[in-house]
Amino acid sequence: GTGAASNNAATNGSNATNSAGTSNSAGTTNGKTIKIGLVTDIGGLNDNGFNHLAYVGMTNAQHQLNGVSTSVVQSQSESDYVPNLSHFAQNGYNLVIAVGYLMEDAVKQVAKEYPKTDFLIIDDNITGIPNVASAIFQSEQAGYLAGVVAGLVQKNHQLKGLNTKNVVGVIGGQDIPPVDTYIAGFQQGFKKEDPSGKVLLQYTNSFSDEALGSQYAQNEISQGADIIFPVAGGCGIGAINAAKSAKVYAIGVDTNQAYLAPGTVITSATKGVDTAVFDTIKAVQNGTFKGGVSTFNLANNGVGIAPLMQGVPQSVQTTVNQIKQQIISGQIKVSTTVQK
Amino acid sequence: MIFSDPEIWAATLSMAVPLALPAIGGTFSERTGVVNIAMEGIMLIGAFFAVTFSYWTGSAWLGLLAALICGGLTASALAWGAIRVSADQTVLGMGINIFAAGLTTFLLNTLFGFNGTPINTPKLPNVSIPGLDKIPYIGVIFQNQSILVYIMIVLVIVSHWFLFHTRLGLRMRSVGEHPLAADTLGINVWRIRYFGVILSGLFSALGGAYLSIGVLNGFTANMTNGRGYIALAAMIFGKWTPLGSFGAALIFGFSTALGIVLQGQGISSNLLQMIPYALTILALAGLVGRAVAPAADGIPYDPRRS
Amino acid sequence: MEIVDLKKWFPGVKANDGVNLTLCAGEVHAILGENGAGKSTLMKMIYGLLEPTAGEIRFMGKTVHFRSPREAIHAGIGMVHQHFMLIPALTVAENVVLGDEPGRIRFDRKEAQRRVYELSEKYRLAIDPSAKVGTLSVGLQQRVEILKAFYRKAKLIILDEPTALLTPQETRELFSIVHSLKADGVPVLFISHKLDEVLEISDRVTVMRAGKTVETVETSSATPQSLANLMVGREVVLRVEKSPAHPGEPILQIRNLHVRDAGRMERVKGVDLELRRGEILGLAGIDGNGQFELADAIAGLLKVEQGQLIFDGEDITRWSPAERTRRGIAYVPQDRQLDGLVLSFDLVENTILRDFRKRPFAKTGVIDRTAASRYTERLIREFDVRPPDSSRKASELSGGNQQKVILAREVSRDPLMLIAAQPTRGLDVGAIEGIHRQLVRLRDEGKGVLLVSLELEEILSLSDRIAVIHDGRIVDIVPGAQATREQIGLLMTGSRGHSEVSLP
Amino acid sequence: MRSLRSIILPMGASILAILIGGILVAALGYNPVTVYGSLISGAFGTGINIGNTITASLPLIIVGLGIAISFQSGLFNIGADGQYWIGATAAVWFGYHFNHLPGWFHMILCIVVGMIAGALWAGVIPGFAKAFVGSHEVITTMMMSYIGILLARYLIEGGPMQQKGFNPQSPEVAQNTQFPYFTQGLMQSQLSLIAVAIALVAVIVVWFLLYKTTLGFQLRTVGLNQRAARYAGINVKLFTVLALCLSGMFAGLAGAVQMLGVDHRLLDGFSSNYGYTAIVVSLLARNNPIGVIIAGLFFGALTTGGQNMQMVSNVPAALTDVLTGLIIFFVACERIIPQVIGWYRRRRTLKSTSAA
Ligand SMILES: Nc1ncnc2c1ncn2[C@@H]1O[C@H](COP(=O)(O)OP(=O)(O)OP(=O)(O)O)[C@@H](O)[C@H]1O
Ligand SMILES: Nc1ncnc2c1ncn2[C@@H]1O[C@H](COP(=O)(O)OP(=O)(O)OP(=O)(O)O)[C@@H](O)[C@H]1O
Ligand SMILES: [Mg+2]
Ligand SMILES: [Mg+2]
Repeated sequence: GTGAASNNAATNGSNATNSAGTSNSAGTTNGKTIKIGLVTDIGGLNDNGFNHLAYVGMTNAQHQLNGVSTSVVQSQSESDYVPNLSHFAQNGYNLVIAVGYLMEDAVKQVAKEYPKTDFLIIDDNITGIPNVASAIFQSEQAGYLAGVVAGLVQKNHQLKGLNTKNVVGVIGGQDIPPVDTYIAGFQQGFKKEDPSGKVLLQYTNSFSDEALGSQYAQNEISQGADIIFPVAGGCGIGAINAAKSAKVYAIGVDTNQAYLAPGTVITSATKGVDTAVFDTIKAVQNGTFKGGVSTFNLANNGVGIAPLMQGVPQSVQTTVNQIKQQIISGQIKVSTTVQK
Repeated sequence: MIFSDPEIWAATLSMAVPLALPAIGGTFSERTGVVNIAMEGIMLIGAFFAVTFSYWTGSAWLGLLAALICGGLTASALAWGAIRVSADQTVLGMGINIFAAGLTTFLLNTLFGFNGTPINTPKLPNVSIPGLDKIPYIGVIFQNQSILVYIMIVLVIVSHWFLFHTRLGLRMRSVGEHPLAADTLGINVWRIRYFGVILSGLFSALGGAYLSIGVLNGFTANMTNGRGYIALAAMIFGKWTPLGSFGAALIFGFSTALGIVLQGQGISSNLLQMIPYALTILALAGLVGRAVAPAADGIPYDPRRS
Repeated sequence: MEIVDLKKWFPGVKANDGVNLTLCAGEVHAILGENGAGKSTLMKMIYGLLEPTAGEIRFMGKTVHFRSPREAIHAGIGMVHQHFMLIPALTVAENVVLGDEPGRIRFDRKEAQRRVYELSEKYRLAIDPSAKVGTLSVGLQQRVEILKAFYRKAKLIILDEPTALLTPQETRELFSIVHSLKADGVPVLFISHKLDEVLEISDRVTVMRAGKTVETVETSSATPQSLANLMVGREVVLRVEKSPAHPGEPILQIRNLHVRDAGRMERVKGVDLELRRGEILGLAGIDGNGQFELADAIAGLLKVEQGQLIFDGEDITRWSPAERTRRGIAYVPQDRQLDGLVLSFDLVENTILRDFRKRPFAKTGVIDRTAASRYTERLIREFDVRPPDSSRKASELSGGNQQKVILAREVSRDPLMLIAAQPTRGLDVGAIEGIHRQLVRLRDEGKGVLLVSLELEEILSLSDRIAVIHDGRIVDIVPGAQATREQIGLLMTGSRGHSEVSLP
Repeated sequence: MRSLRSIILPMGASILAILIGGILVAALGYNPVTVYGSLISGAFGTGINIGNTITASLPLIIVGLGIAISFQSGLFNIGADGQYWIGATAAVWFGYHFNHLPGWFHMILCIVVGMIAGALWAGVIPGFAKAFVGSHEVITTMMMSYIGILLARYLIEGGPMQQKGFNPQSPEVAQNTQFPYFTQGLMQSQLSLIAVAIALVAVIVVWFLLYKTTLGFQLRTVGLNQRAARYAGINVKLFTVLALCLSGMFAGLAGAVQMLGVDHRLLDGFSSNYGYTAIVVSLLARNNPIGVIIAGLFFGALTTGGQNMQMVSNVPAALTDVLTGLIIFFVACERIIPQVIGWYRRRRTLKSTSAA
């Protein structure tokens, strides 16, 4: 049955393509519709990452707020950013969302040209342009918590079937900041709880090749890793898949990925791109949009970790909560530099 | 030493399958004179429909069957354009690749949302052949490999025999070398070409299905990641023979595995991932040398139409 | 078989424009016609390779429309193609049995080789069934092409210039096959430009001119001269008029030359030879004895292993082909479609193929198309290339006319020396006459001409001196005027004595 | 007549593709009229859109020229993508590193450096390997393409070209090397006259080179018949290397032009696929430089129109790929139209003769 499929989609707050295709405005009761345009970077909506999350946020806004109409375009090359952003701005869109730091130059250029349009850029900090809001995510904090979970579980062998080697494996899609911040935090969090443990780190250079992700995971597993933390979009799904087959554990990323492999995914380091988008749309609708950089972190629940899997001892949750407070209070500073 | 670890050979074998199968398929197609650059797209189609039907029917084998049917149909479109219309085969292939990437992504999103196919989709079994797993070193390599790995090995041998030791194989080769000569001997050039192209579609789809329900069980957009093109290179590397294609696929698989294994020593992953490609060039220049394509490869045959 | 008002029009050319022909059981029917008269086109229509524009073919009492050779084969027609239909990458045996292979699913290679071996024994066309066709000389390839036609028992056999590359002895063998077919009641359509062959083997002759059948005559009532006149539509001189030679200084000296072919086989094994200005030196030999490799080596297309080439006083052994060309060496290669022409180039590009760097065709690296076209038009006129259209692709010309283009190009380059390998292969008598006259003219202008030919008649009638090559070595050199057929034929087998002529 | 055919047939074929695509789109619940309307208006609807189309087509045209040269020389350069990025990388490096050079001179040098880099990337390893060892260029150029992209990636992901303190990207090229935009109004389409001029000059140069010079004559001869080329005194090895060099040179030129005209810096991404699309561009143009302009514009229009389709008609990007694929497929099949007509005529004459 397709029940599971739709279930799935619901879990992720996404309602597939049709939603974007058909419903242009989910009600215009107050008479004023705002138009939101989303420009993905070349990763596209199927990146299993921030492009998709931004889309989820926008779709949620369309469904939950009245008078929001949306449109989305996927860029095919670096040269498409300026025309695509301009298109929305020129056609009277109220808010144009640019996903990814790759669009920094393009947003700067277009925003200056269209001062009446509001812009939101994800994962970048543009300052000094009043109509540009930037959302940056301290995903190292989320990574840190995920690392703490991995470390605790490893050190005390608190899950069934963990070996005694105390090795965890991280798989990055590419050596770039949105990936590396997670990894940097994860390394620190893990080392904090399990100083003698080892973190393997490999990059796949792909965000779509599931089979490759699986192969990387298998390689790490063969080196003793029994918790895999992939930060690699669709490629990472392959890694989680491999972890499941090898009966080891995994930690999801960006969004709660427990649905991918219940019983395998211990938790997920999440990044609230959808929330950021949703909030910005709401602000635009309420006329409270403000330019400048907003930082999303543990303190404002902009990043975080998903509920722990069943079977993880309560003590882990307790420690995580403590450490979370320590990060929020500044007692623990998380670096964004990956240890290679 | 890393080479003594059977893991790397197991990985090599596993990475070689989705290259070897389409490469052998490509061999059949090009041996009859039709360039199949659409293998990338057909692999995607195979991968997608394998997982979709596997999920719908609850049987991975039916998924595999669906993959073969859809791959064969896509290849028929290529065959029709290349043979009946005498269109440029490379352009057709590129068109099919773009079409397939779009279609599979579109269907994925409409049917399953954006996050890939459900994790509880049945996949093809992994098997260990009794007896084989008793052999010390080799046993580890073949331990718990996908059944498609064994199917591939059988197909490699059968394909080679078929192409070089059967009547139909002889006819296929003759058509790819000199279709006019084959035609003057009463061989139905077009029929043979259809056969070769569709065969290549079946093999490519099988390679795609390996990705989605063989190693894994799931589909993500563009999950073939250029393997169809690498398979094209493997086919040429293997001098348009099934055994050679398999050997080339093994080299690619091995060097990819090597790129994985060598990581983690602080060298940039970008530099390490050049290894497969650099090795290929070296091997090509050093070992393989001149490879001559079937003489009529890529040339439409239509002496009686004008 | 009966052919009624058959027509085949290509864009711009009426290749066949009203062909009428009747073929009786057990007769050998020769088709004669100039290059481009439409003979091959007619045969291709009979064999299902081309679809007629109009007209009718009746075979065994029924009107037939073969849409592919497959159907023609099933109806029992066999054909030897003028341009070989061979697959170089396959073996002789595979080429012969293709389409009717022994075995069920498996291809029975042994059985195929056995059958082909038997066939070649039976027809005395000796050939190694396991050899790759691509490695064979064109003469041997001709044998394969003939064997193919006889492998399947046919009810009608078409032979499109089968003897163009055969030695006289092989031609004899072929004729005896034809005779036995005739005895079995199998009719044969036979195309050849060699009038003596036509007279010898055929029962009736149909002459074609410009796509039309002009006349069908009983062979017994025909003479070479009458046939030639019918073909060309005017009086033809069959014998070359030739004044005595006035040889001068040597233009080319070959010293102890050793050459390997593309397959690394040593083909030329120490040749010493001298070509003088103002003479035609004929190089006679049975195909495969190194004569064409020698020619290639002089032109620079094959590397010299050992020995020296002195051309016009300079050691050219290590020169590139381009330098040799520039220095004045002209070369008519043996394989016109592979070496001599770029088939998808038009005639203009083909005529400047060797001199495109030189004025007036190019100035400072820029090609002057107008000058090149003008030159091409002139050659087309002078050498009677048909159709006279310089913008036509070489692939659209009949075989004979392709050869004329190459000859026109090489002869008109004003070279110091011409190496002509098989220059009149596949040409009609009129064209041969023209070519021969050109060769003699070159000689009389004081140029050196090296004529490499498998055609003994041609060698005998043109050469001032005749060198005979056997197994990569020069056996003897004899003055052309005194040489006899028998003498040269004997030398070609490698024996200087007076034993019986026996060919391999 | 011939030229008329060569325009009408692909158009007819496109219409066929559009019809089939329209049925598909309608079946999926979109209005085909608006979908196609947005495709066409996105490509040509406004001055800006035309500007977008031209901008998008320029790299395809320039890379396509290089591909055409390789095809005409009998070689299949499948790795133009890597050559493009290497050219782009070299031009960018030169553009930000040597910023004390005088303006136009600096700009020209950037372009030249990009061209040389592309030429070497295609010529040195694939070219020599093909000429002297016989290694098949499809493999070597493809492998070098992957290596080139990984190299460019390495350079900006922590390598020497990464701008300090920034996301993985190179510094911006010096202001004086950036092509001025055509007009302020067309600024957002990033159209620059210099880039257009470079593309047009490149077309003319390639056309002249291939059909009017002895160099081109030799390249084409080698492409059609290597044995005849040797007979014609052409150094086949040299021209094999040269052909790949030239082919890569134009890919490199495209990279340089794109960097100076549009991107201004190396961004992490490298997924333009110009190398593959340009193959289709060149083949549809029958490897004729003049035709490359038309085919390039056609694909530029498909790209920008496709993006507009997403924005205006809310068609998912994947569906635009489906339509693009269909259109390419059917444009390749343009010959079906005269075939069908011929078949119909023949049937009619057959009927009339049998009736008579
Ligand atoms: N297009 C094709 N697809 C699959 N198999 C084919 C194809 N063409 C031929 N074959 C197979 O090849 C073999 C020979 O085919 P074909 O029917 O053409 O020859 P045949 O009947 O054995 O010979 P002939 O009719 O010339 O005496 C058979 O096994 C046939 O099934
Ligand atoms: N495919 C083609 N396209 C256009 N014209 C053609 C084609 N094939 C043959 N012709 C033309 O048809 C005419 C007849 O050619 P054909 O090959 O039948 O001559 P032929 O009598 O066999 O000559 P030869 O003795 O030289 O072999 C020639 O003018 C030739 O140029
Ligand atoms: Mg003929
Ligand atoms: Mg049959």
